[in-house]
Amino acid sequence: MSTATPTAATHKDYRYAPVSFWRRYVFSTDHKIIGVQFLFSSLLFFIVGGLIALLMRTQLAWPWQEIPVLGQYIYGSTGNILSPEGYPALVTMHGTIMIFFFIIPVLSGAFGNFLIPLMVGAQDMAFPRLNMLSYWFMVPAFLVMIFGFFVEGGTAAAGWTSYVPLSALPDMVPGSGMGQTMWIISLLLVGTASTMGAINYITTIVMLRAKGMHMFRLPMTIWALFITAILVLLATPVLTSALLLLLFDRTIGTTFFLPEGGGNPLMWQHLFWFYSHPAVYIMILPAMGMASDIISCFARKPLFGYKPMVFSIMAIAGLGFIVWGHHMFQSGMNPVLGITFMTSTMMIALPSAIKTFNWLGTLWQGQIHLTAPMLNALAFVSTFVIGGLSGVFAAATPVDIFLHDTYWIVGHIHYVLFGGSLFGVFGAIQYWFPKMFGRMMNETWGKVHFILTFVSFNLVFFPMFILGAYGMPRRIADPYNYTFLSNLQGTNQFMTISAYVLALSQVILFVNFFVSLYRGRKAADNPWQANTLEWTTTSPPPLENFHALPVVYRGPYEYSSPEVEEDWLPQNRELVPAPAD
Amino acid sequence: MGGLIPGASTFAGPIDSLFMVVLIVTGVAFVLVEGILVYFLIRYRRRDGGKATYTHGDRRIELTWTIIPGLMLFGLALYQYNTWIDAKIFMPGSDALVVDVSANQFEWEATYPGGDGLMDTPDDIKAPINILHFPVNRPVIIRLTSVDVLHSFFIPALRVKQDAVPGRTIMFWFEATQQGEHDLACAELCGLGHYRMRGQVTLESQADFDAWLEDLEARSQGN
Amino acid sequence: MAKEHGKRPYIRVFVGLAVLTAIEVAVAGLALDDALRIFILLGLAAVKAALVALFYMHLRYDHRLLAVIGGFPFLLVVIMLIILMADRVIKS
Amino acid sequence: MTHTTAAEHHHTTPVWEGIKTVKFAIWLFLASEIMFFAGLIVAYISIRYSDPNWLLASELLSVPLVALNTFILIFSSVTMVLAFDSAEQGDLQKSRYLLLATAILGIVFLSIQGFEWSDLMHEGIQASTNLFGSTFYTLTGFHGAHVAIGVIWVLSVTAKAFRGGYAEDHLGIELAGLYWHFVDLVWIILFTIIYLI
Ligand code: HEA
Ligand code: HEA
Ligand code: CUA
Ligand SMILES: [Cu+2]
Repeated sequence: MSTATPTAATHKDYRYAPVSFWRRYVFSTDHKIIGVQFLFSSLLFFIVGGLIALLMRTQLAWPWQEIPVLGQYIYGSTGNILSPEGYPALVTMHGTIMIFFFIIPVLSGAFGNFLIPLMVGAQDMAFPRLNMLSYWFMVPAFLVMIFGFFVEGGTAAAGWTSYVPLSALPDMVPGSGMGQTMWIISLLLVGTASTMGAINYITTIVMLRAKGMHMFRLPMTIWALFITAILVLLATPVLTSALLLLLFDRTIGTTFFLPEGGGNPLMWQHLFWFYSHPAVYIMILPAMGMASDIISCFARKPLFGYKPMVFSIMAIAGLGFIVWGHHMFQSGMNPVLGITFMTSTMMIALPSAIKTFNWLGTLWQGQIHLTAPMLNALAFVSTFVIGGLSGVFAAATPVDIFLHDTYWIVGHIHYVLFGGSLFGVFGAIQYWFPKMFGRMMNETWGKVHFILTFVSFNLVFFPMFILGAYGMPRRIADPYNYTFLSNLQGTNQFMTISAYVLALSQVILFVNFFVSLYRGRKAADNPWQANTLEWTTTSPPPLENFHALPVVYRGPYEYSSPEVEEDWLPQNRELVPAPAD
Repeated sequence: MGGLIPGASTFAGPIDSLFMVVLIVTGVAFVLVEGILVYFLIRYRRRDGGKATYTHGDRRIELTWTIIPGLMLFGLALYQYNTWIDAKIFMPGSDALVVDVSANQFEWEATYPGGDGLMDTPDDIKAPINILHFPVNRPVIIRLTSVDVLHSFFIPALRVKQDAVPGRTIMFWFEATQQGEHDLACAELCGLGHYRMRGQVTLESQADFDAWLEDLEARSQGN
Repeated sequence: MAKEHGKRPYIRVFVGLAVLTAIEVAVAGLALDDALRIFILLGLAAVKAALVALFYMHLRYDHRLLAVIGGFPFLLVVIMLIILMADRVIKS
Repeated sequence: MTHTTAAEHHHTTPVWEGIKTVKFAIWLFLASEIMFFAGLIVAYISIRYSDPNWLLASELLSVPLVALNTFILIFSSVTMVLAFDSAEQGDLQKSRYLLLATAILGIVFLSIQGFEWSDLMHEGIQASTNLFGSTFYTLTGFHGAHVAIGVIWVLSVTAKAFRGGYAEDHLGIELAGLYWHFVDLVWIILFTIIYLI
């Protein structure tokens, strides 16, 4: 792959567009198809991970109860009830699937692939074949992870963080047998896939920008995906090395992480979080970028503080590499390091603050259209703030003594990941759907989905902060045999019921999505009257994206510009007299 | 949401007040952001024919909302140093009671100093599984170990949490201030029994504690 | 990347690397105080690595961006190393 | 700044500010490789310096042999770079043989290392014996794997060269070279931290 000169190949592809169904839609090298492939497979995994979450919620509300009808199908092997070892397995799979198979692939994989070439004005990725390869590394990863459910002992059950020694000793819990090994292999594949993607994205963004598309004329989405790719590129290999060491500990009897052999269990946590803290920003930055574009477009107003926005993304990424210890405050790590990590973690809130305020600045004196994408983008801002602020509590080391590994953290996770990233994704899906499939999604149902989701989301996850304040630990199958939690069952049942509602609300989205796919109103090329390049080509774009490569004359956010009477001004429209490029 | 559950140790004061401080700072930020957000949505919703104000931002505003939160956050960081140092770095002196706690799947096992009041001597006493007693108003140093996987020693009321790492003995301390019964929870996933790895903690006066210990000693001699 | 670049000091660099390696082996043999020896050896290794990167990998002649791509990770490595060394427990 | 995109230049790689796309990508790849070895090396150092009575490699392995091996790898680096250089100078014949030499030296390096491994195994040190074993085999093993990949890559380049490739575009040689030198660079560090310190 590396020695090939793919652009020659890509060029050929356009001339003789692949005819066979397989080359066109399955083993396609077209970034748009690959993006859609990522979109579908990750949404599928959202459903899987979500349904697992519902099982967890059910257990937490009515522990050890037989599930009325479905029980026999789900827990058939254990008398229609969840078994004690089943719960950690559910938690682990929920976390792993949601993070590695849903949120990262949907952000970088789906939207990264679909949007980067279109928004920078290129005909495809720099390395289309590598791009296809990256998707076809995800597929076996999916399969291996799912296969884990069927090996004896069941799936990995050491949490998505798979702390050693629990995950290193094959006989520790049922799931830490074959299932854990599957988990490792699967993540190795995911890591390889996303590294390939990262190389491709960075190269494309640096090399294949259309004429006049200076770095500081890139849309925020692209900036975010660019920095994200850099994070992936530099963080993922460390996870890979850690996973391999863990694999050796499990298989060939090394003792890197095992105290018996003089190894160091905390080493795993260091290496894991060296990847996984940057990873949490991998899971939010693209959403931030897409939200920025959506907000600016529907406020009909230039993004407030473009450069500060760019620099704060960079700052988040940079600082993201020196805060990982905030996951280890209580781990027995040298407490002096706790101080340095606490300080850096406090400071990383600053760039996020800047971004938040600039989003508000963008709304100020705008012409705000409350469309479905916009509503979701706004929900992103408002819930991300809650999630972020809850993170500041955890960053306060002394408070974290109490909050660590309680539901406070679980609440934090979901406010940033569901409230943040996922609302961003909902917004992005409905915003770019017309460009992806040439049809509009139903606006009314979009709003219905939004309102139901927004309300039930908060009803599910806000109480988690209260549970956290009560000190309810994470990853426990049955809170109520602790006396200090015994009075919390009501709260949990309320959350669980809200979770059912939340789940059903997602059905609305899926139905809307698939119905619009076939029945949706035909979409104009630029239905939102937006400025960025993807809207200057047809919906859906031709195989080569642009019939003639665009030339860029201005930044992406020239809304309500005085230069023209309509309130948008595409990046590639040449005004006469043409401004100096 | 009125702060954390009632505390029963010297840490409760500083930690809970710090929690409140953070709650206020973030609360202000929260109300500010959400308030402004909602206000803008109403105030600036689309009006036909109208055009939005054309501006790309303003350096002075950017600086203000960079510097102010920056200082707040940095201040917040400095403000916590002492509490953390006191809780995790500082160690109480000789008057402290030293107790060994060993965690395993899925039990807590405490070892108390015998008559000589010293640890690591032959007369050390093992308490029954999952039973822990501590005197109030006296610093207690726990020497925490694990025999198998990670566990975490979490007594919410005492505001203590410390992971137990196999192959290491981690020392931490607390000083209970109120008598009472509390749960010791395991806060680190340690396998299928994680949820039921519960210890019963009794905080009692020094006298009651000594009595309990003696009676324990007696019984251990008994058999 | 054109042909006009004159003869580059590839051979001289090679000699340098060889000599440095010899010195390393020698130093390793010396009965120095550990800290000092380790310091010297790491220094020598760094020089050798730099030589390879600058001349054999052409960073000295190429676009600076490539040097940044190759160099930045080392910053992270240093951070990682400092933290992990600060956090290690000496078992005796 | 002149951007050239896929469509404009059909059969040459696009160039941005004088950087060829593929070369840029290779450097990104190398950056990720650095982080991969970083994980392993940092783990090794921290484990090793947690253990005061760590047995030194020099007590188990013959440093002179490894020094020789190091020299071989360095030597293979110079043949590689000269291969690229002579190709640039237009002396393709010379370039071919230098490439071949590089690959052969790589193979020699691997076989010496293989010998060293079996030697250590006979001394009864497996990867599972102790942390020295674990770290030693892991680090040298992953490096060796990289050398092996490098050899295959260089051999394929050599084959193409002998079939008259790289007449005017030497990018292929340069890319293989970058990877080869990187592997050499990693060894320079490993040699120091495993065998000498
Ligand atoms: C998208 C993912 C995402 C994001 C963006 C974040 C963002 C942040 N996270 Fe979070 N975090 C996770 C995902 C994420 N986190 C996950 C998954 C875990 C759990 C892992 C596990 O154990 O399973 C975790 C755990 C976690 C911990 C460990 C808790 C524990 O286990 O004890 C900590 C501790 O410091 C932390 C802190 C932070 C901070 C300070 C931010 C900051 O970046 C937030 C910054 C944003 C704001 C602060 C809001 C906007 C700012 C303003 C409105 C300005 C005004 C604010 C002030 C003046 C305070 N996070
Ligand atoms: C992107 C990340 C993400 C997302 C979206 C979610 C979504 C949800 N999460 Fe989860 N969660 C995590 C990431 C995420 N989570 C992580 C990282 C952890 C930590 C794991 C660990 O500790 O190791 C965690 C842990 C976690 C816990 C703590 C478990 C424990 O510690 O004991 C709980 C408990 O309530 C929970 C609940 C939920 C719920 C109810 C949802 C709901 O929002 C889910 C709603 C969605 C659905 C239910 C699917 C919708 C689809 C349908 C149902 C429609 C079907 C359609 C058709 C058939 C066409 N999550
Ligand atoms: Cu012990 Cu969880
Ligand atoms: Cu983090």
